[in-house]
Amino acid sequence: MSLGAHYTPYHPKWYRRRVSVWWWLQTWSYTRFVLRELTSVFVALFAVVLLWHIWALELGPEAYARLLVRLGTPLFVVLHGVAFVFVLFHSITWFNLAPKAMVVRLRGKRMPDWVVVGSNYAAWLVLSLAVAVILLRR
Amino acid sequence: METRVGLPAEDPAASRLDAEIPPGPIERKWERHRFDMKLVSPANRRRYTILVVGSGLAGAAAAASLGEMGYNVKCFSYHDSARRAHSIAAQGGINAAKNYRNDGDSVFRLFYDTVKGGDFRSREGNVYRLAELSLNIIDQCVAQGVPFAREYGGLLDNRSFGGAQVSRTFYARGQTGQQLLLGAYQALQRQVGLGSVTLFIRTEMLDLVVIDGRARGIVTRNLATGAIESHVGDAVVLATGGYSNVFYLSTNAKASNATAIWRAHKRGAFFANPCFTQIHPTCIPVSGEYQSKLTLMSESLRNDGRVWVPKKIGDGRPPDQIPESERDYYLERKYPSYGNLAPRDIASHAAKDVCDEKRGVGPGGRGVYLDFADAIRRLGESVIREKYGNLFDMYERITGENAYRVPMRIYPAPHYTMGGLWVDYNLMATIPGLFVAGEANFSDHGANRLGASALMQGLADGYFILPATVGDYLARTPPGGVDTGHPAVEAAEAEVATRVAQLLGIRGMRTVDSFHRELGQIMWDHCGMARNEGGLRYALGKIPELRQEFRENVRVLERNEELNQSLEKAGRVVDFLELAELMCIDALHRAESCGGHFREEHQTPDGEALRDDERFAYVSAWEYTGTLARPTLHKEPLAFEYVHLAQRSYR
Amino acid sequence: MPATVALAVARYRPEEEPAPTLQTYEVPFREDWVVLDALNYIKDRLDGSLSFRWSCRMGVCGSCGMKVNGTPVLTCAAFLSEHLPGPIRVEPLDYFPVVRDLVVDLSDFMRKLKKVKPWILREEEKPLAEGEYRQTPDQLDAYKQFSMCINCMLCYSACPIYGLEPSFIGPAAIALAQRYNMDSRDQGARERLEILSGYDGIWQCTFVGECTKVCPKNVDPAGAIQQYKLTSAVHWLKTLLPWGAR
Amino acid sequence: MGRPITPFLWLLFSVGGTVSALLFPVHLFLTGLAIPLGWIDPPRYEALIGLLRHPITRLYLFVIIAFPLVHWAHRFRYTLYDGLQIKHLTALIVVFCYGAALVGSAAAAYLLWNIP
Repeated sequence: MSLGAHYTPYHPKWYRRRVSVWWWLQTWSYTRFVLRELTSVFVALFAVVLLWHIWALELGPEAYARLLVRLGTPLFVVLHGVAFVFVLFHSITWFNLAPKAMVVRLRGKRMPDWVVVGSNYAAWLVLSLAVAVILLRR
Repeated sequence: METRVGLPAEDPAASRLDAEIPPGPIERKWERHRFDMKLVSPANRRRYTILVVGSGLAGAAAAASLGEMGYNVKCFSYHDSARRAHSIAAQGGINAAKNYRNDGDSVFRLFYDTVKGGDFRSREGNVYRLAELSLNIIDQCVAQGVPFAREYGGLLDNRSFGGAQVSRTFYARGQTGQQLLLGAYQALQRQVGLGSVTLFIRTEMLDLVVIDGRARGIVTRNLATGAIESHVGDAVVLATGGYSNVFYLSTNAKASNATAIWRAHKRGAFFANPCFTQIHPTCIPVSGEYQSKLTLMSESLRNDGRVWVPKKIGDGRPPDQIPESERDYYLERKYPSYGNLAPRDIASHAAKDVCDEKRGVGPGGRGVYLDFADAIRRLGESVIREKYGNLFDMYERITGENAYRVPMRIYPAPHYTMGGLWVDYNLMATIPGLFVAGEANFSDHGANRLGASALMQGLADGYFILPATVGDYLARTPPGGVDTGHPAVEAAEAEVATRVAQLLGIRGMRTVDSFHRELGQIMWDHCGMARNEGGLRYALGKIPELRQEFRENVRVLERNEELNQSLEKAGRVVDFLELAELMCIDALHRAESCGGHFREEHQTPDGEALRDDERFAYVSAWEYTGTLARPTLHKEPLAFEYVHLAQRSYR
Repeated sequence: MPATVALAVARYRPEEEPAPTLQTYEVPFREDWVVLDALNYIKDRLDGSLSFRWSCRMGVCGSCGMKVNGTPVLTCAAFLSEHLPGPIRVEPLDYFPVVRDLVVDLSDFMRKLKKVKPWILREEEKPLAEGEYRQTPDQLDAYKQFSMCINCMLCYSACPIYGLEPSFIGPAAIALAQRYNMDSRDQGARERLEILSGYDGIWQCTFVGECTKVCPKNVDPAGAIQQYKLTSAVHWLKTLLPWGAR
Repeated sequence: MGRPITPFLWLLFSVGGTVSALLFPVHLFLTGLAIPLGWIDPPRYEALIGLLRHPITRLYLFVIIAFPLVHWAHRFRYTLYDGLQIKHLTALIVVFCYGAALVGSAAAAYLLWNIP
């Protein structure tokens, strides 16, 4: 049930520009959009890293020790550094766009955007602290 | 060189036009008339084709309503979307005698205010009907989804406007026209979706086809391809707006023009009161010689803004350094009971007077202050922002000044034309089957239109009057009978093609716009806010000269087959050049002052318009008799049974 | 402030050239001039053949949208002074066929707009005699933002998805559908659902967000689309339930 | 291709996006940067495996692995479409993206189920 791109009465002389394959490099805002979308790659990579952690823990203390050594190599540190930047970018864009996607109403009045954004950041802070405390508990 | 100069002699034998106003008491006329009308049965409506030219408030409303009733409707717009029509630019609001404020409003009061506001040059019967319908219009618009401002309980909010002492203007922030037009546009789109209306965009009407004395079709030009085409039908509705652009600089959209009504006039439709033009008091002043359009600031601003100029001549101080005692709030001084809400013609004229005294402000001294400092102090900036925020933003966008801090500068500019094609009570022109709606007709505003009445009239015509009266006309005529192969259609097409070819063939040196600008200057100087016999005679000498030069020296570019904006424009300027002359003839013949028509020879000792009801209590309707011939004057006498003729006073 | 400023204007004369080219004009610089004034100056004094559409010059008719230095704007609101030192590049809106110079053809949008039924739909119309529909300021507030759309097409021109997938209904049409969905007087949300959440509807959108950024009327089409995604997803979940919405 | 399940995929995408936005930065910072760089001491094996045995931890880990994988699959799919203009390869892309997410989620489920 596609509407199709009808251009009737399409005048043969009217000029239609083709979109370049490099359209996303033409303006910074498009590039930023594509970078935002590519954060998902790092999200997925880190999910795989988490899998690896679990696997190593399951194999036993030696495997866990090897994992720690492996994580300390420059390659992994750099990879994690890059991933961290992208994941942060993901978090920030995700929180900032949240009020657009979700309108919160309280007694009929629309909550201002900053309230929605603010509560996202607050939740982020609380959850991060909780994870850190639980994970690093001795 | 051609001339058609002259004041038509007072012709006692001038034919008297009859508007066929139904008999009976005024509050029963429309109801009674509707009952007496013939009806087309719903099953037969499909067989009738109605051509609606224009898709603004009146046109879209008429096309949508007629389509909904089951007629086969074709609607034409020269824009690329019907919603671009200039009705969108109306900001302030729409009047309705709902009396929500319990401030003594009623249908009769709206009727009374409108007749008085029009300086007793409108038809009582029409105006009463308009006031009556104002109630239905609001409900209809609300049902269509117009986002009117609301009060806490969910009822509509309203405010006051010029020329009225009650609060009856309903609004959607500063964009009422836009929202009303969207309402009508949606109704139209809906009918397009249902198949009862066919919409022709980028299609300009260039001629009217009259067969056996009836309007049966139109000739159009496709603006994108140049194709000349014809459409025939059983009735034609013109809803093509006003002709303020004859002044070149006006608040009208750039494309607004008189071509449709002027060509219909040349085919036999009488033109009524062409000299009744409205100069709106609150516009952003002209800022340079290259300006191509003026911008209106809504009259609603006068609710809270105070108009003033310095008392001293040539006072060059910035406004905040002029103490209260050295300011002249001249509207409040001269018209204490209406103050800043005096009607438009009066407010405009007063602004011109103070600027003529060299007390004007801003570049060139052509401006007065509209000051919100008091209102902001009284109500707070946030209230003012809520009420007028988008207008203040627009002002800042155009002038770069923040009107919350410094007073706005405003000056009058051409805005609306009360004149237009003559129509009877049924909105039918002197050509049977030709109906004219909205600003294109002359019907309801007399010599001056009150604020927030244009939207009301356009919608009354489109939603309620035409659907009834067009049906009544069609019920008396069998459907169909002509096609585009009819000799009269072909002849009209050939004439249009010849005109286009002539324009393309001139190949002169001057741009179309330069002619338009020169014509506009002549009209503004001599047939603008104030007129006198000498000036009008001068203009009547100048305009034919300009027309002659146009014919020899205009440069129209390129060819017909494609989008050619200079060709479009040239055709419109040709018509303005002819219409301008008729405006001056009318202004010259009407040796009185009334409403927007201010003849300097006819004023009271304190500078107010001085009517001559003895000689001029009539509608002047001009019949076209050829480019070189003197137009023939017909008169429709005006009788005032309910609102007694009196010198208008807003003091 | 400079005395003059250069404008590089896209010209396309279909009878002469296969693709648009840029032509440079030197116009006087004035503080209070917008790009549209400069174009009018060119048309009036330098080159009468330049074609572009405009109408109201007050930001409501939606005719004069063009790309200025790569960004879609209303040229009646784009001050020259914001784009100094120049040359200021003026081009037609992206993704629509160019008719001539700066004039584009919008038929595609006109056709799509109709599909989302942007008018009040009611199961039963109330007769006029019963008076007006009531609506509280809060109910008005729910859709008011979306009612400001002037169909200027800047959002389409800013949307790469529309460029890549011309069948996409697009930002303005969806925002206008939402304008009616959210109106307390409207009962047509179900009727619009099929087209809005269909193949060419909201799911094409990847939330680039540029439509909202270029909107001169703060309509926020991107928000409208994302909000509708949630509506559509909730509707989908409900259809799973045995007693759910059909 | 009709897409009746798009709303469902979008819901999973949104959940994945939210979960990863809230929780990934802290996990990534601690395990990927702070610990390897020696800014803090790594948790002891016994503590971690003890934590891991708790059913809530297992559920938590499944959520923060599976949903973000679908989040990636959904987002990356459109990035491939638009960035490379290869929408004609829809079937292949869909199988690759969602397939990979499915495999990853299954692996997570398997590992988390089999913790000693």
